Amino acid sequence: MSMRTLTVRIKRYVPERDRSPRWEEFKVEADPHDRVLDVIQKVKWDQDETIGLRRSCAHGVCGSDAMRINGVNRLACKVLIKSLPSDVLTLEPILGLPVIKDLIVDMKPFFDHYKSVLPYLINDDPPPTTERLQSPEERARFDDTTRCILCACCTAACPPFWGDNKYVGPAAIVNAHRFIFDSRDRGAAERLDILNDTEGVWRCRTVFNCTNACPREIKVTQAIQEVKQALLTGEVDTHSVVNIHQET
Amino acid sequence: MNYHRFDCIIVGAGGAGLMAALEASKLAGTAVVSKLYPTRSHTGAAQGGIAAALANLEDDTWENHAYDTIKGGDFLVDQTAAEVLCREAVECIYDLEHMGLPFDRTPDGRISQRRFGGHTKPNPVYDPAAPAGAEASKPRIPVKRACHSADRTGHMILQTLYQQCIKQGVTFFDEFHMLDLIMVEGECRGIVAIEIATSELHVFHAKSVLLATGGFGRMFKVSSNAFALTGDGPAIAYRHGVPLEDMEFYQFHPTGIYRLGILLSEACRGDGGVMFNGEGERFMEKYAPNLKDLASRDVCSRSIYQEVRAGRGVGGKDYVYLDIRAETINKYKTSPTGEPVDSAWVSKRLPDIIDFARTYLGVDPIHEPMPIQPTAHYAMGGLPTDVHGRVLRDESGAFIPGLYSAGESACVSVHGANRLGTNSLVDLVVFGRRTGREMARFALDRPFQSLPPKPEAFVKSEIESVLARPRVEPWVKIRDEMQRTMMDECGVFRTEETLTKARDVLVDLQKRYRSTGVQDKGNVFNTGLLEVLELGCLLDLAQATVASALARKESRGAHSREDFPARDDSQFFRHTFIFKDGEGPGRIGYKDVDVILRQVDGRMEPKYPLEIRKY
Amino acid sequence: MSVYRRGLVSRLVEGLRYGGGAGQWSWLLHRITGLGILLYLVVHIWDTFLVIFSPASYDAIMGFYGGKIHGVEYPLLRWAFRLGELGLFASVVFHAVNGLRVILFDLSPIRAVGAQKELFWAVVALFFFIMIPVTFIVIHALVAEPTPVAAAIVFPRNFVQAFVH
Amino acid sequence: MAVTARSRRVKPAGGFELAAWYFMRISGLFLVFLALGHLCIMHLIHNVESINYNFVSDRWTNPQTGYIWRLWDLTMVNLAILHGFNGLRQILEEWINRAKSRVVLRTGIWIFAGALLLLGNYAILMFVKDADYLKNRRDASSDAVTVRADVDRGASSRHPAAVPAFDVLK
Repeated sequence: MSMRTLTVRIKRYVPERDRSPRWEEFKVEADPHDRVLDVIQKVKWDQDETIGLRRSCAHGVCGSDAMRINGVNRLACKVLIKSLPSDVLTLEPILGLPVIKDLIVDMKPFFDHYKSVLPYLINDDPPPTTERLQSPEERARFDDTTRCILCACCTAACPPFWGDNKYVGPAAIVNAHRFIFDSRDRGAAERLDILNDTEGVWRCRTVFNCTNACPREIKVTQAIQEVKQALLTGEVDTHSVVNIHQET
Repeated sequence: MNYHRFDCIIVGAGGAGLMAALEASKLAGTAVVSKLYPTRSHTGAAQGGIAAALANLEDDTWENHAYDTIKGGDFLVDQTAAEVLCREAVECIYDLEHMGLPFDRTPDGRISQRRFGGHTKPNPVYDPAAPAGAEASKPRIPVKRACHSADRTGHMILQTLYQQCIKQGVTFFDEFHMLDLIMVEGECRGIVAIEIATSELHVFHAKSVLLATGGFGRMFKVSSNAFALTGDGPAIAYRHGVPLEDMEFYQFHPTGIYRLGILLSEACRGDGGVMFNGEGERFMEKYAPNLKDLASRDVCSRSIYQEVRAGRGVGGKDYVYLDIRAETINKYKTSPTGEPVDSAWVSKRLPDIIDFARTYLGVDPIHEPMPIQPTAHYAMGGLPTDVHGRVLRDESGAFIPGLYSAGESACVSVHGANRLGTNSLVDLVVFGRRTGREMARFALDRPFQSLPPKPEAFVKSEIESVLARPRVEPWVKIRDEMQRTMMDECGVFRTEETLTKARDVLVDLQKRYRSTGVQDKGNVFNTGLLEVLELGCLLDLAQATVASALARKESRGAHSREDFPARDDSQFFRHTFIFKDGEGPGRIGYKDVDVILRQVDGRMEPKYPLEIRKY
Repeated sequence: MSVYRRGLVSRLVEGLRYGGGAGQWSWLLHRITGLGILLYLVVHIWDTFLVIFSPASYDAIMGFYGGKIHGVEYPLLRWAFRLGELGLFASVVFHAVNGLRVILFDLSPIRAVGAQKELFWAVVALFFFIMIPVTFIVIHALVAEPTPVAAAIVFPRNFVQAFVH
Repeated sequence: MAVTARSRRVKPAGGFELAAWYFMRISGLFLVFLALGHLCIMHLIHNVESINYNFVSDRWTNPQTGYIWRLWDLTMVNLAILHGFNGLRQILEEWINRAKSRVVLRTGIWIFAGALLLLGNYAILMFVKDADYLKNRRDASSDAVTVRADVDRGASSRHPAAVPAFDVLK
C-alpha cells in the first residue's frame, strides 16, 4: 500500500501558552502499517517538538498512550493508519480527567480510585509451604479482569464518570472484580462494602462505552454487573465452567 | 528546592524495583522514584513465563535449572549466583503466588509449567541417575519449568507487585525522572530527580540507593524494548566512575515481529511453534539437531541471520516465518505432550501473541505463519553487583557503599554471555528481593551522611545548557543514526571492521549531540528535553558496548565475532569491566568468572565443567 | 501545576461528541425521555388536582389540551397537542422498553450483557412495533372526528366481549 | 477438582443506593403496565379530547369499578413520582458532585416530590363528585356531553356490543 497524506488535528493545551484547549493541524505522510503513535511521534519529531504525550511500550501492554482518537478512547499504539476511514486523524486527551498538557491528563484521580477498592489479595490465613491450590475453573473465573493494564480508556469513556469524577469508575471495579472472584481471596465483603457506596457500582448505567473502549477486550460491563449481583445476593461465585484449557 | 529524605530510595518501578521496595519498606523508610507510572514498566511486557524447578508436571531439580543457566550463558556465568538464582526461584514463585499472582493451573490446582528454550533435564533413557552437568555429552531433553499465566506472565508479576506495594503503603514518586546520583567520597548518598509535570528538581537524600532502571534496548533500531528503556541508571553511574560489566553481551530475541521488533514470546516455540525459512525448511534442525527450535536465543537468532544471508529468507528478504498453527504443531509432533492439539488450545495458550500478530501484521497466526526477525531484547551486561545487589567499585570486588542495582540494569552475573528465556523474571524477583533486604539492613546500620552543598547544581546547569543551545540539527537524527549503526555494526554478528566503524560513528555522534539543543523550552512535560537527556545515556552506553565488544576477541553466547568464531576460554573466560574516561570509554579490566569447585576423589574439580555448547 | 478542568457544559458537549455505540445512545435517550416524562408528570398531577379543587378550571384545561380556548377550537393548537401526545407516548414506550433491557442486564450479567447489541436492536424493533399502530390511531383520531376507531383496532370486538362477560 | 467451595457467602449489602436501585427496577416493571395501560386507555381506547370533569368523576365514583381506577391511579402516581424524582436525583448527582450542592439538590428534590405526592394522593383519595357543577354545566352547554354522545354513537354504530366495555374501561 502506498503512503497516505494525513491531516492530524490535535487538541492542544500548553499551560504556559493557552488558557483553554485549541485545535492545531499538521500534515504528515504515513505508511498504512504505521500506528497512530508513530504518526504523532513523526509530527512531534519533525514539526513540533512541544506536543505532549505519554508512551512507552508501543504495543498495547503498558497502557501509557490512551487518548481520544477520532472521537473514541483508544491506545495510540494499537490503532493502525490503514484502519482509519478518512485521511483526517483527530486526537484529543481522554475525558473526565484534568488536562496537564496536550494529550496528557492527570492520572492521579484515576489511580486513587483504583487504590480505593483494595486491589490486592487479602488472605490472612498462614500460607502453605508451596502454592495455594486453585482449580483451573477457579482460575478461569477471574481471568478476564486480570488483563487490565490501567490505561483508563474505560473509565474515561464512561458518561457517569465524565459528570462525576468521584465515581470509582469501570477500571477500579474491574480490579475489584479480579479479587472478589479469586477463590484465594478473603476480602470480598470489604470490597463489596466499598463498592456499595453512592460512588460505587450503582453509578454504572450500563452504557457499554467502557467495554467498547477496552484495548484488552475485557468484558468490563459484565464484570460490573457481576459485582452488582454479588451485592444483591451476597453470593460470590468463584468457580467458572466456561471452556478452559487444562495443562496435561 | 525540594528536599526529601528516605532510608532507601529505589529508582525504577519494574519487577526488581517493586520487589525490592516490598522488602525494604518492611524494615526501613522507602520511596520509589519512577519516570513512568509503575504499571507502565516493561516487566509488564514479558510474556512466556518465569522458570523455577517446582517439578509440578515432571521431575526437575534446581540443579538442572542452574546447569541450564550456566550453559545458556556460555559458561560466563558466576556459578554461585546462578545457584542462588535457581534455588531461590522456587521460594520466590511460591511467594508471588501467595501475593495473589494468578498463575495458570494444573488440573490438580498447582502452578502450571511449560517448556522454554534451553530448559532441559537429563534424558532418563540414556541414564536415569545422571546428575546435572555430568551428562553433558548425552543429549538432554526439554523440561516443563516455566510457570506462566497465559502469555502475560510479566504483566501479572508487575501488577501483583504493584498491588502489594499499595497494600503495604509504599511511597511512590510517579513520573519523577532521575537525572543524577549524589556521589560523595566514593559513596552514594542520594539522587537528583526532575518532576516531569513541572520540571522542578527534587533532591532525595538517602542511605542506600537502588538503581533498577531496566535495560537500554533503545540503542538498537529494531528492538522489543519500550521507549523508556534508555539505561538511565547504568549510564549515570558510569559517568560517576562506576564500571559496567559485560556490556558486549546483548541478546537478540529470535522472534520479533518483522520491522517493528515487538516480541513474540519464546512460549510460541515452547508450545510447539516451528520456524521456517523461505524454502519452507525447518532450518533449526541444521543448527541445533537436538533441541531444534528450543535451542537458546542467541543460537536461534544467529541461525536466522545465517539463513537470511544465504538468501533463504522469505521472498529473499530479511525475515523468516514462525508458525504456530495447530496443523504445523501436529505435523512436526512438537506439542508439549506430543499429543495432537487444536486451534482452540493454541488460542488459549497464546492469546496476546495472536492479538499482536493480528493487530500489527494483519496476519492471523491461527491460519498463517508470522514473519519474524531477530529483535534487540536484553542486556546481559550492566552495573556489576554481587548476590546482594551491591554495586562493585572495580574488578577487585570492593563495593560502593550505598549503591545497589538489580534487574536488567545490573549484571550479577547470572546470565553470562546469553540469558536463558524466563530467567530475566527470575532475576527480578530473586535479586530484587535480596537487594531490597540488603539495602534496608545497610540503611538501618548507619546515620544519614551529609550532602554536598547544592547537589542539584550540576543537573541544573546541564538542563539550562540543553535549553539554551540552538537546535543545530534535530536530535532525532542523531538517535536514528546511533540506532542504525548499533543494529548494523554491533548487532548479532560483529567484526573488528564493523565495530571500529561503529566506534568512530559514535564519537562523531557524541560531538554532534553536545552541540544541539531542543525546540521545546517549556516546563510542563517537556518530554523533548528528557528524550535528549535519555539519548545522552544511550550514547554513553553504546560506546561502552562497542568498546567492550572490540576488546573481546572471541565468540561466546550473544557476542559473535566473525573474525574470531571460536570461544577462547584461555583468554576470555572472564568478565569485562569498562570504565569511563572523560568523554568516552576508557580502561577495560577483567574479573574472573566465579566457578564452584567440588571434591571428586580427593581432588577439587569444577562442578560445572566447561563444555562445548551445543543444543 | 496548572491543569485544565472542563466545566459542566464543556463536559456535556464533549461527552456528546464521544463516539459511543448503541449503549451510549440508549443511555442518552433513556435520560431524555425520563426527564420529559417527569416534566409531563408534574404538569399532569397539577392539572388532575384541579378536578378536586376547581372542576371548571379542570374542564377549561382539558379543553385547552384539546385545542379549545373558551370553547373556540384552534386547529394548530390542537395539532400541536396531539403531536405532543405522540411524543409522550413515544417517550413512555421507549423508556419502558429500554428499561426492560436494563433490567435484563441485571438479571443476566453474562448472557444479556453479552448480547447487548442484539438487545438494543430488539428495543428499537419493539418500539416501532408499538409506535406504528399508536401513531396511526392518534393521527386517525385527529383527522377523523374524535371517534373510538382506536378501540376497533386495539380491542377487536370479540375480545372486548369476552373481557366484559 | 474442588479446591474450595464453588461459591462464598458474604453479607448481602443494604444501604440507600442499593434500595434505590431495587426500587427503580421494581417500580419500573410495575409502571410498564400501569403507565402504558393508562396511556392506552386514555389515549387510544378513549380519546384525550373526550376527557373532562364528567368523564373523570364518572370513572372514580362508579360504584362497581371506581375503586379499581382509584387504586390504579394511586399506585401509578406514587410509583411514578418516586421513580421519576429518584431518576432526576441520579442524573443531577452524576453531573453535580460537590457535596454541598448535592445536599441542597436532594433536599429540594424530595420536598418537591413530597408536595406532588400530597397533591396526587389527596386528589385521588378525597375526590367527591360535584353534582351541582355537572348539572350547571349540562344546563349551560352540552359541549362535553355532545362529545361523549359522539363517542357512544360512533362506537355503538359500528360495534354495538362494545359499549358496555367502554363503561368498564372508564
